[in-house]
Amino acid sequence: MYIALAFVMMARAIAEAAVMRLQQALALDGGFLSEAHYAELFSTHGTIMIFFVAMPFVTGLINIVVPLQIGARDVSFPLLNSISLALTAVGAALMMVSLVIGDFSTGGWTGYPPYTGIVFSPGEGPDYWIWAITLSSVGTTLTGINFAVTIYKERAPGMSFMRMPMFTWTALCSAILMIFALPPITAACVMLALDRYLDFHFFTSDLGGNMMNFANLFWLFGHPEVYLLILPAFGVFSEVIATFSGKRLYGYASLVAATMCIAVLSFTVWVHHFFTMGGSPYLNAVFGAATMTIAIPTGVKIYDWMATMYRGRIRLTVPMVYALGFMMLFVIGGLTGIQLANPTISYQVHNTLFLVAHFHNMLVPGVLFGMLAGYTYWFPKVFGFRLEDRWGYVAAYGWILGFMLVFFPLYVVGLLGMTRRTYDYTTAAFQPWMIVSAVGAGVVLFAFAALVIQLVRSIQGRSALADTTGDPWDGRSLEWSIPSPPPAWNFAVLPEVKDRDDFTRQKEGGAAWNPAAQYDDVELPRNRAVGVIVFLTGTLLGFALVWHVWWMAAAMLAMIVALVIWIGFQGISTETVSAARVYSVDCDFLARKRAALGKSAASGVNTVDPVGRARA
Amino acid sequence: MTQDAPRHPGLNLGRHHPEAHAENEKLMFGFWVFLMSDLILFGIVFATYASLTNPMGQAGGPTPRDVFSLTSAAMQTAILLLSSFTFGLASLALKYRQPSLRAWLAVTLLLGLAFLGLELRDLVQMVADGAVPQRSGWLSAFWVLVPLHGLHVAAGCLWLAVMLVQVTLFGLTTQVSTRLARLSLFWHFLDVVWIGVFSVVYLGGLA
Amino acid sequence: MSRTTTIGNMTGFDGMVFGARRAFLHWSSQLRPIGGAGARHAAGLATATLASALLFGACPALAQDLTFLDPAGPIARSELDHFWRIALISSVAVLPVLLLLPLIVWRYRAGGKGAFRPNWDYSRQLEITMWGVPIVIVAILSVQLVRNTLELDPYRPLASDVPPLQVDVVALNWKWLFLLPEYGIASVDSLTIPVDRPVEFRLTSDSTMQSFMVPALAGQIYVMPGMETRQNLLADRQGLFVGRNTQFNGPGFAGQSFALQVTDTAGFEGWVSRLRQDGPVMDEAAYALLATPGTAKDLSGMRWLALDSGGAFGFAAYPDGLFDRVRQRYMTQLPVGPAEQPGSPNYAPEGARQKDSQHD
Amino acid sequence: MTLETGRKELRLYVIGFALAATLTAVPFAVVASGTVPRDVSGWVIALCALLQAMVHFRYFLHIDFSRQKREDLQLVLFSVLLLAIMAGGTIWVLANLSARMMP
Ligand code: HEA
Ligand code: HEA
Ligand code: CUA
Ligand SMILES: [Cu+2]
Repeated sequence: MYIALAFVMMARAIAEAAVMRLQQALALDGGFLSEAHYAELFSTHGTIMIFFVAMPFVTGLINIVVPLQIGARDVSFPLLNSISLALTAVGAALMMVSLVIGDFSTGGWTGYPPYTGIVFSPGEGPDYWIWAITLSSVGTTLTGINFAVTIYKERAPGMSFMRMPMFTWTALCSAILMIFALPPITAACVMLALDRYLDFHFFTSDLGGNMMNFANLFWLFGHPEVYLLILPAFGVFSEVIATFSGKRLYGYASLVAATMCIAVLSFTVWVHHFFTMGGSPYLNAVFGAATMTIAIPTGVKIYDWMATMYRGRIRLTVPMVYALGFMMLFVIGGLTGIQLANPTISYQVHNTLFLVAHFHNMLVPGVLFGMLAGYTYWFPKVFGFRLEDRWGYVAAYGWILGFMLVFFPLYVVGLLGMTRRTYDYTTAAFQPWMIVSAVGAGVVLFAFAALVIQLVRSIQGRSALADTTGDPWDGRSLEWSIPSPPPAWNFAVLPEVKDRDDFTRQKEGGAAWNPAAQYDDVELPRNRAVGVIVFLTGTLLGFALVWHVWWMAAAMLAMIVALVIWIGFQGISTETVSAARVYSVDCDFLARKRAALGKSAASGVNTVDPVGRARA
Repeated sequence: MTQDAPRHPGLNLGRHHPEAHAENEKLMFGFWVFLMSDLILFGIVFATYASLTNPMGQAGGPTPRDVFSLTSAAMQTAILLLSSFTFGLASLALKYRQPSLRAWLAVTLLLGLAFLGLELRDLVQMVADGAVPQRSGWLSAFWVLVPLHGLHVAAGCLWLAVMLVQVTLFGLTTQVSTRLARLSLFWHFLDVVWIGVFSVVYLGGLA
Repeated sequence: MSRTTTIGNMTGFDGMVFGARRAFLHWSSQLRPIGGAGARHAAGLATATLASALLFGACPALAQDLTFLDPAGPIARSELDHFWRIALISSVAVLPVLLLLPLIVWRYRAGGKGAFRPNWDYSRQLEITMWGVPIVIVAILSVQLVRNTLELDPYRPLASDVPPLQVDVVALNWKWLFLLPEYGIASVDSLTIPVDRPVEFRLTSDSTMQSFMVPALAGQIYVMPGMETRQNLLADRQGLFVGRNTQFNGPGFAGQSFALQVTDTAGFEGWVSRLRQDGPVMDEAAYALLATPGTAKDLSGMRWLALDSGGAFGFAAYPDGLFDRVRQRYMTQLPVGPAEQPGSPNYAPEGARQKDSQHD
Repeated sequence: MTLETGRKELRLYVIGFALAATLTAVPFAVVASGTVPRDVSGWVIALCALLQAMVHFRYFLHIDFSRQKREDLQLVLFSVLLLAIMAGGTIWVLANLSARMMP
């Protein structure tokens, strides 16, 4: 669900990005967009990409994969999960409504007052921004709690922390960031709303307001946010690289330590986003140096992945191509990040396209490639068939090339002095770069089209691509030991974990795919309509707040309170799946599994033969 | 022995509620994590408040000395602290399944309402004195910080009322006991936040 | 700066990129799924990287007047040095990744020559290097960072025999107002300063938060209503430089730049006396009108400004203490409503309208 | 046995209540007396608040150093660390910026 949402929102955000690039290509002395329209575009693009593409994508992936990796039946609180999803969807719905009714904010994804205050932006735009973010941020906090409890309390017997797969580790760290980094943005948004609606003076220019506090609070959230997004991507790459190198992850303990370091350090560097505000050199130096320390654990991670490939058997599958593209490109973005961490360099390139190039260099090869790799990697697990390869490769290489064409020129024009968020310019020297960049956007668009084609082709050819083994890649962690798609109860019998790469251990020891000694009844939570109700009331609430329809806002708030109390009076509703049913499904799978193994061994084509490979 | 081993923060239910005791582990842990997130939210508002408590933030408007009453703050503090204690007694009654449970819950609810009443009285008085949030950055922060805590207490009171109904209707079922255990965490947590409020806002402002 | 000349270059670039894309598509269509094709993939990755590196080799002429890549003062020069130094030092840790990664992929691809050791997952020495090298580099970088940051603090007055030129700056939507208290003159969107004499800017805003930057001379600093920030800089080369706001503040933002002319002392004095002779006098009402949202170009229709040259203009005098009054306006006990905040669309200064009609 | 542990637990609540009440009364008294210099009273308030928070955690929320509760203790300490970074950092950063922007 999260991922479907991300997909829809992405389609819009991509279209916007392409329009922006085209505008800037043609924008020497004007272009085809009005300045206000361009401002709305970068604001919606940034907001959507971060909050309604990257976040739901990450959340969705964790939601699907983590319970499977830790040998659990589901996340700890399925009801809470549906409420979080509903709140995220509320935010996305508000973004979409703003397209049709009224205008969106023009203040960028950062929404700094006083520009977004009532004095300078009296319209409804910033209100859309505020409520879309506030409501979805509450959902994200709840999601974080859910994930943290799931990982703490639902691990299969024997899975100590140091036996957890890397992706689960990064999910845990992301969950921690969701829990602790979202409150500042919630607070900042509510304060801004109070300024706008009730004439409070948190961030106004007059009567003692302090606009610098907004920047402070925003980045107190904003910086951890970007690591929240990148850590699960790191987790995906860890899984992908280990699997496709056919090797244990190198330096597991180092990777865990590095992940934790990054998560904690990410709370100590936020001032680097406003070195240019005029703080004292001591303040800037402290935060600059703190920022640089993040390079250490990040570097360790990159080196660890290289060492994982070293002495491996590298299969260049589509996820692996993304992983390699990521490693090559990400270190360049990291290098420019290090430069930005120097206050004196930030003085020069802050707010220029150099900065824009830096963060896309982290977000696209880092987060986006990570999510695409994860999508390709776990797709067969979720849907029961693999994604077709050919268009997958086209897309992957298209992304890599397109990314470089779009964003490397932006480094140059940034250094040449072109500021971000400018819809036109008068310096002729910028234009060639802008044109290269626009062409790159075309390549990116094409790569995206390739993804769509790939999906369509794969669905058409799903019988040929079917994954009957449950283990299409010769995977190493528990999710590959069960059928694809997994039954509602995930594991017929909760596994007993004895090793870090427990499934590999099972395969090597011949313990994989053996029927269990005993099957038990499984209790599953029943679906309830609560999520839908929260979505509807939440969307109406946000809409009412944006348009000052007070009676509706009050009614919706009352309804939410009533809903909470009503849930409180409901019993826990579960349904029981009988042991016999679980047993028969499992036997079915094991039988199919044996048949499939026999067949692929006989035909000898290029389908993966996990067992053969593992024993070789 | 293992049945009595604590599984979660707060008062554990132990052998008298074996099923609830086990069930509670992840519920209480989740709730505990939520409270910590809430703590950060309060921390942010506290920091904002602190950074606006200066002549610039007060913009020539009322200052703490003009609008706060130490007596009222002391009374609110005493009431809230007492309610924490009575909730403690309610928790013990719950754990040992004693009939006094409902009485202690009711006392706690009354104390909570009394606290809210006093706070409301103070706020009304401030409005009468012109100390409205629109007046200055400092007052804006005050009007978010203290009512935010008040809103939490109000939610706690509503929850208490609901639980009194549920205890009466359903008895001490697993679900009701685990909910009471979470409510007790919530209530004690609010008292911890109040320590910050009276120290930073009232005492800090009047010292 | 004409549009057509640039478009002329376009075909070259365009062709190059499209050619590359076509080649790439052709090549990727020949790929086979999973396994075996490892070599080609690795090579592909490398070519893609190389191709774009080449693109940058063909760097067109720099936009000389608005970048710190071509610095005209010690601060920007020092910032540029720092920029390259950091890049160089960081490369020690980053380059090995770029170089070794393709090698590893090549050597250990499925079917390659590298030995397969599936259970090798730890080496003490390697571990120490992996943590040690970045730690050492970050330590070195941090020393550089601290030193440079303290040295280039924008508030720090520059050492010089000449006393600094004092310039007060008021950021408006969407223009820059410069006040020279020493000379009593003011100018909009243009400023002339003498070469080799330090300049001390005091900055405030009478609208949103903005950011003031003259890249060729020094980095940027935020400018905020009710507050005063500072920037010290020095030009050691004559020329015409561009400065601008870099913090988005609504329509008109893209055009919010100003011309900074660095001349010898005689040139500077000429500029001052020209303004004193020809410029109109700015009074409070004129300031209120000037502050109305709009670019300097938008204002050039106003006759009272008595403009002779296009765009930028100046004043022979401005109200005493204007800068401090603008700043302190936001620090009083009274609210400053939208009608009184110049950047607001609802700005409605009293008397400003009369001002323009008076001069009609 | 049950009653005995029950009584022990009751005693813990009573001790906690007494400690908390004292730690509240002291700073209130200091401020009410109005004779203590400002910086001293500031320290007294801060110290008492810190101690009282610890009392509440120990006696009402039952967080202590026993093995089973280590996870919870870690969570609390981690949260407090982040709280200190975020709240303390905010105060520092804003004070620093404001100081530089006052002429
Ligand atoms: C995750 C975040 C993210 C991503 C992926 C992107 C991707 C892209 N962005 Fe964006 N961008 C931002 C976050 C992101 N951006 C932010 C935060 C800002 C700042 C806004 C502000 O100023 O406030 C910004 C600003 C920004 C600007 C404004 C610059 C300015 O200030 O003037 C431009 C202009 O061209 C731009 C372009 C692009 C382009 C061409 C891409 C292209 O690379 C890619 C286009 C994206 C896609 C094609 C999506 C691909 C995803 C998939 C294909 C997944 C498929 C999914 C499934 C299969 C399930 N971005
Ligand atoms: C996923 C997203 C992501 C990631 C991972 C990062 C990672 C980093 N970022 Fe970035 N950043 C953003 C997203 C991201 N950033 C966004 C969105 C913005 C701007 C938002 C806006 O304004 O709209 C931004 C802005 C931003 C700024 C503010 C600039 C300004 O506004 O002036 C700074 C300054 O310090 C910075 C620094 C860094 C650093 C040091 C890292 C480090 O974590 C990088 C570490 C990685 C490496 C260094 C490479 C690998 C390491 C090695 C190979 C080994 C060792 C290397 C050395 C010893 C040098 N970033
Ligand atoms: Cu004060 Cu910026
Ligand atoms: Cu950051």
